[in-house]
Amino acid sequence: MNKKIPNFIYTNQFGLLCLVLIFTLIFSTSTDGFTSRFNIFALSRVIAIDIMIGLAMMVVILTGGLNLALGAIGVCAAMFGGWCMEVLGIPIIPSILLMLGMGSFLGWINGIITVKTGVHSFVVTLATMSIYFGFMTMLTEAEAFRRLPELFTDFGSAKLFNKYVSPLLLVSVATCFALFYLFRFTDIGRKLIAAGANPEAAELSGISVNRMFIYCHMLSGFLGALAAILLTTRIGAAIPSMAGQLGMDWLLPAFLAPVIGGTLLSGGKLSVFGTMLGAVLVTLLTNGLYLLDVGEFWIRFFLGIILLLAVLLDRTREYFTLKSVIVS
Amino acid sequence: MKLLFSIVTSAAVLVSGSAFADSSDTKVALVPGGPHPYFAAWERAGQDAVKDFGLGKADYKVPAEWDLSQQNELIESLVGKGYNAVLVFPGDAVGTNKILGELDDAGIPTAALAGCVEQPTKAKMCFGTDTGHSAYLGTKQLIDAMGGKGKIAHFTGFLVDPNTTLRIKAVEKAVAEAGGGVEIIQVIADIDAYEPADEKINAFMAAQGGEVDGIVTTAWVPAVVAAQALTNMGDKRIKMVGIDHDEVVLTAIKDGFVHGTMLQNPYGQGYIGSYAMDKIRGGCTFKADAPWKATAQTDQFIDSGTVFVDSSDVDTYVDAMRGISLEILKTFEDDFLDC
Amino acid sequence: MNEFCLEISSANKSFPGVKALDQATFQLRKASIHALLGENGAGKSTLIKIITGVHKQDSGKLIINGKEETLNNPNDATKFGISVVHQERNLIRRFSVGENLMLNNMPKTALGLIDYNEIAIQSKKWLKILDLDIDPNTLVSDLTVAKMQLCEIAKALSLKAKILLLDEPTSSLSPQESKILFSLLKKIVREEGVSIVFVSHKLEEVFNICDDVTVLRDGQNACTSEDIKNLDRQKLVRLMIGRDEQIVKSTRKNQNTKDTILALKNVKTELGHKNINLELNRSEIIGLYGLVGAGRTELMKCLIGQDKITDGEVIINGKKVTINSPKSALEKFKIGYISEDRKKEGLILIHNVLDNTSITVWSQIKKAIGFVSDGMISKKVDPYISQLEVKTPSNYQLISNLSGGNQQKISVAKWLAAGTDILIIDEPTVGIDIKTKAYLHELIIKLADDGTSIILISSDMPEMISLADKIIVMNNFQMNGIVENNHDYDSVSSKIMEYIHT
Amino acid sequence: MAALFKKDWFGLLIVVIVSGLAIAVLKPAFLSPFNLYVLMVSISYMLIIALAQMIIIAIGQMNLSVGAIGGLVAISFSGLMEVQQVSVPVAVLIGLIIGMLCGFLNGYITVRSGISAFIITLATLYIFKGINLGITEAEPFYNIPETVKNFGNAKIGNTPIPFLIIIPIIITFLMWIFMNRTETGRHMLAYGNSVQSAELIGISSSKVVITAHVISGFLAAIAGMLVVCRLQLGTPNIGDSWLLPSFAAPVIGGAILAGGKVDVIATSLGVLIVAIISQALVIFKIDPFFVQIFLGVMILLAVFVNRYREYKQEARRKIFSSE
Repeated sequence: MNKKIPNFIYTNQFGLLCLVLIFTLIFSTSTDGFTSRFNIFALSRVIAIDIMIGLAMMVVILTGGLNLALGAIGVCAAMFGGWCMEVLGIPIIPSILLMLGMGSFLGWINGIITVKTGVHSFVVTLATMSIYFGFMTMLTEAEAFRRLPELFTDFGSAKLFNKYVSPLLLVSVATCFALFYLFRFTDIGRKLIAAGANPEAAELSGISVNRMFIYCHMLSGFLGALAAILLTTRIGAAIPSMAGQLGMDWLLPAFLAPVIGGTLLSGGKLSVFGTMLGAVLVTLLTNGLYLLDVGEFWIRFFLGIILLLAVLLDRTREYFTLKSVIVS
Repeated sequence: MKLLFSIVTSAAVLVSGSAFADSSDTKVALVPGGPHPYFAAWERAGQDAVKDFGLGKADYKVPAEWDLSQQNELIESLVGKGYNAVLVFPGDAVGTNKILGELDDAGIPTAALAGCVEQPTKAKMCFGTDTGHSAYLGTKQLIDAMGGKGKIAHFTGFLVDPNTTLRIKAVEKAVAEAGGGVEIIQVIADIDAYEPADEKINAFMAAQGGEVDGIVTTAWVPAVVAAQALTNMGDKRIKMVGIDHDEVVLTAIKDGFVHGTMLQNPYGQGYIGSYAMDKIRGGCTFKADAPWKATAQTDQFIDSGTVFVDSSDVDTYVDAMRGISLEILKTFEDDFLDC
Repeated sequence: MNEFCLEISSANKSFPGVKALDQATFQLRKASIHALLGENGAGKSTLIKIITGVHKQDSGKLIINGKEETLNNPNDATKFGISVVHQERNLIRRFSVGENLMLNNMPKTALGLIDYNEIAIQSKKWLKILDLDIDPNTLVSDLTVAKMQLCEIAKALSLKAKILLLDEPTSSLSPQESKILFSLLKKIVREEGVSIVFVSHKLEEVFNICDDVTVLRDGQNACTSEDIKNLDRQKLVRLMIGRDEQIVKSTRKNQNTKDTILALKNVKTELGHKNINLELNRSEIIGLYGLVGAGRTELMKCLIGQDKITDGEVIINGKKVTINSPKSALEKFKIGYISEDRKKEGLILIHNVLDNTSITVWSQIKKAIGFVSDGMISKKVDPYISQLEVKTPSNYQLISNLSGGNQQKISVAKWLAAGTDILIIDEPTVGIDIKTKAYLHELIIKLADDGTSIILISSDMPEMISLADKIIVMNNFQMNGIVENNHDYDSVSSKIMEYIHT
Repeated sequence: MAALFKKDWFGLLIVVIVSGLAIAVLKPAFLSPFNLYVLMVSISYMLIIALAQMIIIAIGQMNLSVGAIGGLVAISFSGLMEVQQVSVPVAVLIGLIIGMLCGFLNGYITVRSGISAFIITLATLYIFKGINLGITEAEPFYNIPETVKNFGNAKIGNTPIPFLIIIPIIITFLMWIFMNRTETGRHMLAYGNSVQSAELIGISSSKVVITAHVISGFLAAIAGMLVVCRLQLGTPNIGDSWLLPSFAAPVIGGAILAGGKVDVIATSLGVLIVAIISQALVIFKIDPFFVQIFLGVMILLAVFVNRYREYKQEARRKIFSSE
């Protein structure tokens, strides 16, 4: 309790922070343009969206599950919002609320089915992914909504802090703090974690595990919709392909950030700021590799190698800290 | 490879006697939508443009995946790296606009290459193929080959791609114009990966192969798979019009299993596109009264050449393309630019 | 006869920061049953792991059949005929009994494929030695817990085990089942010449079947291969804990209050309980006794709303109620349930002491917008953690790093913190060392004296008789009878037995 | 008969027969030789892909890199033949070795690091696909030898049975034997059931995990090469679309993702059902916009049916236990 500071050195977040700093140093010395204003601004915007996607997946991983339908939910929310703003002419704020509601609703469906059937959410969301996305393309006929209010789309291009930072990043960081507060300082957040860690024990301790799992899926849908809102302001239109076929383009950043950030795949342990740093690291690497001229076709290869090294490094860290704990 | 080579040698003809000697600081990035064989010619086109027009750089830069966000990320990193002109195959006809606008704000000219972005846009031009029109022309050719009547199937790519909807509508339009004799009996979409395309197209052949008289394909993968399927079946009754220059399709045309294909001009796109970017960076602007063409997506369209090729000219289409490229280059400055 | 088949002399073993074994010595005579005793953390499991090849001793000798040997892995141990039956079930539930028995050594056909007929034939042989009438093709998941335990022993025998290690074999068996097990053990020792190392916390069992005793304390020998005849219970306990055992004598105060707090009337459940009638008074301890599979735990889970009660009445404080979830059991009716399965149902092993202890009180102590801080939690639960003398370096220690006894204290503490009126305690002392066990017994009595009503489920007859006020005997998801407990072991236990067999 | 009912695959078999009959009645063309041929061709590689995933599900893990291995092998196989002029059998052999090496890498890193295979194979997915793109620069290999092409097109005699399907049939049979009749196979299932128990029994987890991943890589390699035979070109895109179907078939076949419960026959029937459905969607000219929804609903339906069966079984068990 009294050793909070030295403990931080043993955490996953500290390791990530070191990696982020190291790579920042490497890239800023060995590439031109990494530290340019344009690049940093662009990075901040990509990071913002990846953080949000990572958080959205994280809250379902908390239950020991996965949400493959995340991208599909995001696109559905974005298209719904586009329809609200462009066709119905609903003002921005209510539209945003409706989009968030849409995301939560689709997440709720995932949650309900998962809880009621007791089937792994991987399978359930595999199915709903197709269904949500299918309905979306059917209803929109793949037509984009591009006449969105300017105020809305300008947000995605706005530049803050001497034009270095996108306001999108502020939204994501604020969301991180909100989630951190939720999981660390509220009864409901603690219950979500407990339910994910050991459903049987949590249930017998008076926690309604099913409800908690549904909340997690709803929260995932909510954050997915939030990510979609950020992406829509960034693209300037609500387009059906914004997350790729079936929304699957979101899945990789969605898995990478929490997994690198130290969220336990079996559930019950998460790290909000780890996820944030995970997203930062992955985006940084992609950006740096593009700048390094390794040959674009090899980028995926190097990204894979570095990811592998990152998780292995983390495992080594755990091994050594575990040892040192036993010794002390 | 052969194809690329012949295009490259033809490029020498294009520039013989050209007067572009002084080196400029223009650094052009040619960014396709993702890894795809269609764009391979851009790499050489860029290199030749550097050589012939004295550009600082014209590099072919491929996003690691077919993914709008990846493409945006790449473009942003390229700008960070000092590229000051961007030619891009839009990852999304609408979604790519925002980044083009931002590049424009940063003083970086951009243009859509091979495919268009929808207006309003900050792209200086769309130099490429009018996807809808190409599908329309292809269908027209097919209907002619079928003798003006019969049943048509249409195989195309991802439904979420707005171009797919354009193509479906264009095919419908061509069919409607043919009067009552022609009918679309089936549209199969979402087959931009080989395995599902193989499964669905063959299932279609099995079920409707006897009824259908013509096939029009408006995406790369379905064209390859359908051409392969017809070749395997040994069927010369069904007429097919494909798209693009995959070797499978070209061979099938030579062997008579495919009627023809709608070819585009990737080398010319990269070559002339780089040239135009350099001009614009050098202070030229597009004329107000330039002879733009209008498409469903934009009215600042320059056709890079869409040619229908059948067995009669499949061996010589490279020359035809070269002719078109020469033609465009010759008059490009006079017709379109104010320098 | 006096030759040792297994000998460990002066073994030392250290783990980072801990000296687990310090000059430990152990000698197993052929065809004998040897009790290996000690408190949790005394080094028993380390010794077992050395014998089974999981760990290697830092120094000291391991002698098998007179020859010094080195065991590099569990398979080496198997080769020497050493086999272990663990506390945790390690049968593959989706496989058949036969396949489980033969899994390490599958009979094969000429083509090298598994011969299932041969599996059935061979496994039948081993089942027969244990007088087990099970079809080898039965799936393990369809067996009762007791039969699973016996299958494990059959499996160990099938490996041609000459040395059998049994780790708490009776922890989930009823006395009858234990009795059967013991006679079988004696039989295989007699007939097959097997030597058995027997690890148990239940000293009655040790006196019942063991020939020799070795006791470890803090990694050292408190006694080495002592003949059981030279020892009695008190001596043994002194050897184990280094002081005399404090025997809990129930000194209940106000047993005569007739203030019914909970009553079940003609309850039926979806799990198959029928005609359940029960009355629980304030400050009363009711014992639920029965064989494993009698439906005691299941009944309690229906009571707290995890499974459904389909018919009959549940009356709390005179009002008829429906409890549809453990959440409402806790929040509305102040009923708590301490699970028998600490690791699976009781605690969250990957979370720390603080989170585990406070899981039941978050809703109670939250402020506006659900605010709960560690400080608020500590304030609420620290008194209970210290009251129960939980040994932990800090509140932020992971539960999985605590000893079994301390884990159990935490799973009790969280219900104390919740402030329940009715506490259901399921097998509170399984696998718990004697010191903590005595402590928990005192605690249960004190809780009842302070006004909590307790339903106690236990298969440990002495425990039941020393704690409960009345004992309900269950069998086959029904109540067979109620025994008023006068704390006289012989008379009460024979009455209980009568009811079980009706 | 009663024993048949209890089998996982029995219900699926009924679904296959009923849906096959229903489609045949509505559209007799469904049973035409050509259609059966097409059906069998598409099953041929999907079956192997599903088995490649199934064996990893058996040990309670996931292999996200199945498609990436298949793609890498496909382009290595065709590239070796086109560029290096390697003979077909040697190319096949090298292809298989590459597949097994990839699988070994997955298994080895998973075992040694103790990190979930989900994460490891997510990383190797990038690596394998990256090598693929790095080698090909997204350009397909076209010059596939005639023998390979012919193999992809040939039918057995006058029957509509494609030559291609011989390999998956043999593989399926061998896999059934492996999972049901060999010690290693049973040890894998035991490991999937409970890692802890398996280790206590003395089953070597490194052996089980690495073997499973090597087999998975081997199967992915075969599938990749079959797709080359079928498409008659080695495109870098091979494998990109395998992930979802590789999970769908075992799941429809009742596999439990937690491990320890997979069934080769049920998985095969799962593949068959998916293939029949996607054919039916084409045959009945379902609006392309509906196709996605339809597939999703099918998976959900399979989930509900499996759940209902389990529920029934549980109920039976409860009644037994209270007797």
